[in-house]
Amino acid sequence: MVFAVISGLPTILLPNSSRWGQKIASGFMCCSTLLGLVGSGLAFMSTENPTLKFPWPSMGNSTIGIDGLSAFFLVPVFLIGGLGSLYGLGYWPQNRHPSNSKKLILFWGLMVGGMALLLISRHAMAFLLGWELMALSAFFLVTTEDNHLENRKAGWIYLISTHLGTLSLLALFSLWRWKSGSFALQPISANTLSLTMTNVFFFLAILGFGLKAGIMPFHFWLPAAHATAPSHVSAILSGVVLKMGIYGLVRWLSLFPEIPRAWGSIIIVLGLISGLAGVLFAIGQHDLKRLLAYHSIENIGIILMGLGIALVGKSYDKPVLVVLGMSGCLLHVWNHCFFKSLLFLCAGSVVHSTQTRQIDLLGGLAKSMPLTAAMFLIGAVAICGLPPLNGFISELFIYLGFFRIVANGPEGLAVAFGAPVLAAIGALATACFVKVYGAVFLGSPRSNCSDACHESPFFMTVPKFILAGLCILIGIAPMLFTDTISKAVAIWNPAMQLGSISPDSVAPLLKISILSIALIAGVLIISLVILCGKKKVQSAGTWDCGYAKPDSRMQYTASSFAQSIVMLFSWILRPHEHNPQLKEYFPKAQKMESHIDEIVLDRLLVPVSNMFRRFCGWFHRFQHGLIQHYILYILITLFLMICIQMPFKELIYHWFKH
Amino acid sequence: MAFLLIFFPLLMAGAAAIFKSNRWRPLFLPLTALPQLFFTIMVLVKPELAVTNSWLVLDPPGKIVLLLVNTLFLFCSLYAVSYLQYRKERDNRVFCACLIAFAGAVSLVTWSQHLALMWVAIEATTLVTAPLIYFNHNQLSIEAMWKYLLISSVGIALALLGTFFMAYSSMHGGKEATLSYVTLLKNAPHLSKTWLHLSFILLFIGYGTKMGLAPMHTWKPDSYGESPGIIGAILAGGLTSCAFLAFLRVYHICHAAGEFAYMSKTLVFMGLISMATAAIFMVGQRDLKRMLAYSSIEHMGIVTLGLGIGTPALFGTLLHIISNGLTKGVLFLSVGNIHRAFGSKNVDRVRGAIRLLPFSGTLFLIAFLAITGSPPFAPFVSIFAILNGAFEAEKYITAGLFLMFLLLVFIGMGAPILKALQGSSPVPNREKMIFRDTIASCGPIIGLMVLVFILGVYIPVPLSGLLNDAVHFLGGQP
Amino acid sequence: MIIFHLLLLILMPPLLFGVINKTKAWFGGRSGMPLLQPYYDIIKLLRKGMVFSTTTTWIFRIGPIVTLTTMFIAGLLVPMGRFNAPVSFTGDLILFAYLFGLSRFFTTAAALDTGSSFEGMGSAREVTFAILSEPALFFAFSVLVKMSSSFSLTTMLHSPFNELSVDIAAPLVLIAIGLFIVMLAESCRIPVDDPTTHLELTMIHEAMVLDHSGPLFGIISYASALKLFILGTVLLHIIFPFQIGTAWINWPLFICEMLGLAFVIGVIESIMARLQMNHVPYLLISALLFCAFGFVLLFR
Amino acid sequence: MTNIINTLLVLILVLNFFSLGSSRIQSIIHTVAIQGVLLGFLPLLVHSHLNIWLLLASLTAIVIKGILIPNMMSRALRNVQIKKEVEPLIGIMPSLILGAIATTFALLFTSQMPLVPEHNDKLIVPAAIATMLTGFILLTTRFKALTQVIGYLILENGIYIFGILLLGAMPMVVEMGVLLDVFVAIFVSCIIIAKINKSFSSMDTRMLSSLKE
Repeated sequence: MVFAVISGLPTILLPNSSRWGQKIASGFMCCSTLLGLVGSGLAFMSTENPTLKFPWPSMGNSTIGIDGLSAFFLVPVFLIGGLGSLYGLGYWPQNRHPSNSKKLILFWGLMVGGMALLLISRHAMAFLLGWELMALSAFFLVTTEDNHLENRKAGWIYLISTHLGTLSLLALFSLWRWKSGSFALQPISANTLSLTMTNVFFFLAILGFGLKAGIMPFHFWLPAAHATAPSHVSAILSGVVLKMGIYGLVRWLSLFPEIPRAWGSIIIVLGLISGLAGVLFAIGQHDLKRLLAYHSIENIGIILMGLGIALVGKSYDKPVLVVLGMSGCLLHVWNHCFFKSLLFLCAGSVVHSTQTRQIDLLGGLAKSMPLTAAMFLIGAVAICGLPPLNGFISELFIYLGFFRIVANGPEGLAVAFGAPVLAAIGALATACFVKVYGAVFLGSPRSNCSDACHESPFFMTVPKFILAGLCILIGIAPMLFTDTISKAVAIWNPAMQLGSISPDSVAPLLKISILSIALIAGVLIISLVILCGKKKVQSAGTWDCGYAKPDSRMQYTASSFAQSIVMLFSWILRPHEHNPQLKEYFPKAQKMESHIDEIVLDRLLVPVSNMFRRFCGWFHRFQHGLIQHYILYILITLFLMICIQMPFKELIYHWFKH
Repeated sequence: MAFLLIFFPLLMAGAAAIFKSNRWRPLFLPLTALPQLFFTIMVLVKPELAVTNSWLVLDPPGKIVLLLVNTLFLFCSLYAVSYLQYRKERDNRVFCACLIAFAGAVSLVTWSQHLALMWVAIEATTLVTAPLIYFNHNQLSIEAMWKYLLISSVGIALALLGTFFMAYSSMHGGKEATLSYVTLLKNAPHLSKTWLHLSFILLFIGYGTKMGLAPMHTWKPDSYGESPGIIGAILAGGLTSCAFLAFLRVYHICHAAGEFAYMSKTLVFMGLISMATAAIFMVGQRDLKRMLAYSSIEHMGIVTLGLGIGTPALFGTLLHIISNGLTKGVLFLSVGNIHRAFGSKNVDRVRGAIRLLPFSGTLFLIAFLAITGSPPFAPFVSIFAILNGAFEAEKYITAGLFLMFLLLVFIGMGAPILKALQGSSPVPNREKMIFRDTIASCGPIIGLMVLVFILGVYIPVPLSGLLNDAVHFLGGQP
Repeated sequence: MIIFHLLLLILMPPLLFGVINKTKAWFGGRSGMPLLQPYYDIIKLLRKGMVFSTTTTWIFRIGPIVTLTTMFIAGLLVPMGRFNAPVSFTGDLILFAYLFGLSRFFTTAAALDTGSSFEGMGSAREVTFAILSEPALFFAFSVLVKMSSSFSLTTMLHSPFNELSVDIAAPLVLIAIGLFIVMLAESCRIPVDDPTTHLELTMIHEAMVLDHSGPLFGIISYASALKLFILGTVLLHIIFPFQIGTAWINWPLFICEMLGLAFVIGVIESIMARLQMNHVPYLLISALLFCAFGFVLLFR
Repeated sequence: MTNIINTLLVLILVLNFFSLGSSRIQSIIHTVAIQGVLLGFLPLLVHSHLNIWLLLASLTAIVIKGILIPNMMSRALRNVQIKKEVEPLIGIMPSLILGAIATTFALLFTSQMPLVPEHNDKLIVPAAIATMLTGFILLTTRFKALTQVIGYLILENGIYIFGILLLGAMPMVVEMGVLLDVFVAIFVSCIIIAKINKSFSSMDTRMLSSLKE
């Protein structure tokens, strides 16, 4: 089963010559998708977890295997892998991008393969192999259009960060091998590790996996990379690749029998920071895809909150908390994958037809591309966590976890603030997506960018439909998925007897779904009654409140929509504003603009790297070409080493004796 | 067997020197390299051939280096044929002769069991490689050759003094002075400590100069930068490995004399210093070949570090010598192609190399990722093994610094390389170019790359057996 | 019970507007419009035809309807009087809060659909204030959850009030104040917003619905009344945490409380002026702080 | 016997100072030649029992170090039709002082080292180290390429002096190899000097500093 998946993938590497190559490639991709989904489905069905051993002399015997947890993460990998390549047929056709579409197809397949490998690997080396395969192909995908400087820069920053992550993973696994005796990723028995070593493991894991997942302090590479990549690549990057970091964290933390109490709080606090800061920065963006990228950070934060709750439950031995937190975490992994990919694909359609990513240039697209507009609306409602869509369900779990901690939970104030902060995050997300949806799809066009825009072709529409359908399905019938989730949770936490506690026993999914259906039905009925009743309906221009001839440029722009919020939080966002000075009485046309820096990258890392460059430059004076000096260096080294070696104390003693 | 391996290349070198036609002379290179590799493999499979007389014995580390250098030499000589076709205008008599003679000198280094003899061989490698650097006769290459010759001769002279000190330390306790490797190993515990320390220092500095450890590295960027890419490959892959082997023997003796604790500090320190120096000088480096030279310095630092960590990391260290040598071959040969296609090795002029040279550019990129330790390539395996050794030896700070320098090197190296490879190339139409990727110019590189990849995912059993023998021989447990 | 609940839920809300208007008129020394005037308005509007702007899409049409539906469902979740809500389950408070969010999403989106700058302005203000009021609501909920250690509005709003001691009274008072401000803000009353003004630049809710007409506008005004009613119900449970007498006294009692609340709002509206628009956030932040302090107080 | 050796070694030390002090390259070359010849005689004196190999060794040493190499150098110098002064980085006087310091260091250093008893009264070890250091001083403080080669030669001489102590350890072949290597090294560098001179029309190594960071 597993091998069918893996072997299905490299075959896409072969045909990438003609314009049929792409069709064949995505055909293969879809086959591997089906295979993979079937495989993971079987994994959900089957009770035992199949594992395969095969010898690997350089690394010791390696093992791969599939269980509920990896199967749970395999689903998005293959789903988005297939849908994305379908979308690519319309979005990035071979004949319009002859130079780089081969590269795109090739590394797409490699990346999906790498992710599948790391998900099914039970051995550090295989894991690293898949990890690096994924990371490097992601780099090549980000720099698909490497003739733009912006893309190169984004790719380079991404490469540095992923290399840092890989190095810390090296340290992690190396230490693991030395302490636990093997590279195998198997749970270790209690108190084999010293406390310090355990915490070292924890922080290395946070660094290594957090860099990939884009947790707030380590998110600096994310916005640029996701914004510049082709849209379906952005979809898989933020929908799936980030989740690999989460998977790593989840899998890694499942190896420890006992969890120090601080971990849960740390993870939750990290999650709160990521969520709040992510959505705040998102509101300030003018670039559609960059905004979506910041929202990925926010959602990663929400996922982390779930994980943290589960950790708290594990360390205080409260199975209910474990179930609530883990269900929220895992379900949100799926949900975010679905609606974020959906949003990115819709954004891709917008970019595809209007050739711009600037929100303030767009508008009124709902008339020219109604399907995309509807799909984007579904995605937006879902990502705000509003009922009756899937985002609400996962956030419900996390809220319940927080409230349980508040009610009779062990943890202190820091964690108890979770629920209000999450509420604030939700409100901010709502504001942000009202802004985006209103500015891009509603109203009337703000520039001529959207003149020539058209509804996207068939291949670009189908994936959106599938994803939107999934969002709605999870939203109105969440109880269908509780089995898979509880399986994965049981894998994550083998020690604790979860027994009867299943996700729908701790959360009233059935009633929720009934109410959601009622909501939808009510809306439909009333709208039928009101709108399709035999009332006389006439249409006119928008009421201009007495202004003569309001034109479309007088609309409220996205930036002005967000401005009040940005001002409210200017103490963290620190927006740059370039206000023009109007001096003479009849000033000529001026423009004012404002933008928000990436906080970690532009305010911390860039200055530091410049300092480091200057520091290195200072050393160049020691190598300026005169051979006499070079020989002198050798002599000096010799003397120093001799002096260190000679027993000076005896020498001096010897002299002063007489 | 030893005499065959040593004198066959010398004879071929002589033949190449007296051979008339400038056009066909390059063929001598593969004609030497193939039998050379064949003989090597024969020695490896037939252990009884590995002993010629008391001075000429091929011990496991020697086997490793000999195998590495001859493999590299084979690919380089294949590449050299096409290279010299491009450089018809230049007389390649000296080039071929010296290159072939180098193989002989290397064999002598690997076989010799007498420290002074080994010294002679090392000096010989210096002397035969010096003219190679001067291949494209211009002022810069003269300067590079001069610096190379003088600095490494001075270093080697110190090594000679160290060798003498070693002999002198063996004279204590009324023993007869000896320089025979085996004898020294046998009565290593009786050597006079003071003189042994001194000789260790001198030999470390001497052979370290040849390996290019900071701060004795100064000749390296110049000579690598000014010589053709193929010579860079030979120097970075072969010469440094020989110097490492020479130092490894000294290390072995001191280890046997129970001086490990003393050596360990020095080696770890110097290794880290070399890595730091490489990282510092890589940042803002605009010249691709000099960049590779610093990378070579870094990796010599890594192997020194590995030696300093001791037996837990020995396997990784020896493996790293192989992987570094092969990967350096790929890097230098492909950068040579790029250099010729763009007529420059400066990052400001080289742009979009992947678009212009699909094969060389891609190979260069992959090799860059490999040499900076990304899986699934050979250097990753060896670096990871060294890291494991560091943790096993409980040298946490060392391991941390090691990783940090790896990251710095990656950043310093990646920025210019990506700048050179990505983007759209300045040369408008590829038809006008004098140089384009051909099978002859890319085949050998691809071959090396395949080797690097194979070693990355799977180490063949004979090779791992050989490595384990070497580790055992050097006093670790396999 | 459920019958009563539904009847009150459907019939009572516009009456609150009537009471408020009456109070204001009385303060202003006018006789004012009849108490049932809001009902008449809504019925009249429902009978009218509609005018749609050419720039609008189906979002514009569906916005008010979504608002009405969500409000109604939210109304099913809150308990009235001392009786259980028709629908109540673990975590319905979250659904309750998020239904408000959903209605906000569609109202603002519908406003943006018209492409009029004033409606954009209004919706921008709406979402901005929501950012502050939602956490306040959740702080209040956290306090109740902590007190009752239950996760459903019904049990939450009923259980703690059986025994009333100081250390739970103080938080209760704090969050009551906070929730009152939140209620004013959410239902767009003075001092946050003035439903009667017609200076577009200063309006929030009214500005968002400028373009709606006919039945849709009727729905909107009914839905806003419903919103006020629901929030008031939640608030009343916190203000009057007593269980008096038998079940049948409770309904009239509840109605009286509700009318009293409307009267208080009317009084406030007539003695206070609308705040400057850029001072509104401070008011809401103070509400947030009230609830947060209540929460912290509970945790010490 | 010891006295003769020590006088020879003292002579060698004096020659070191000559090489540091003289301002004309030609005279340094002569100094080095004399030093080479003296070195050649040392083995015969140190190892009292004569044999053919010993004779051969000292003969080759004399021939190579005393005759061949100096001739090569003077030829190289003759090819250069420019001024033949050494151009020191630091003046003649300071380099002499440095030499004195080096010699004292050598003596002190040797006094600290545990020598084999029968070498205690001989000046061989300090002389060797002092000569080496002299070579280093020449290498690091002189600008002319040829003077640097001379410095390298003196360095080698110092090492050779030490090598005399352990002829037992050095088989004849190896001995010859070492000498041959030195010879070839200096031969090659003389060729390079000629090339340098051709393309830079000077022997000044300051010309050779265009390769740098």
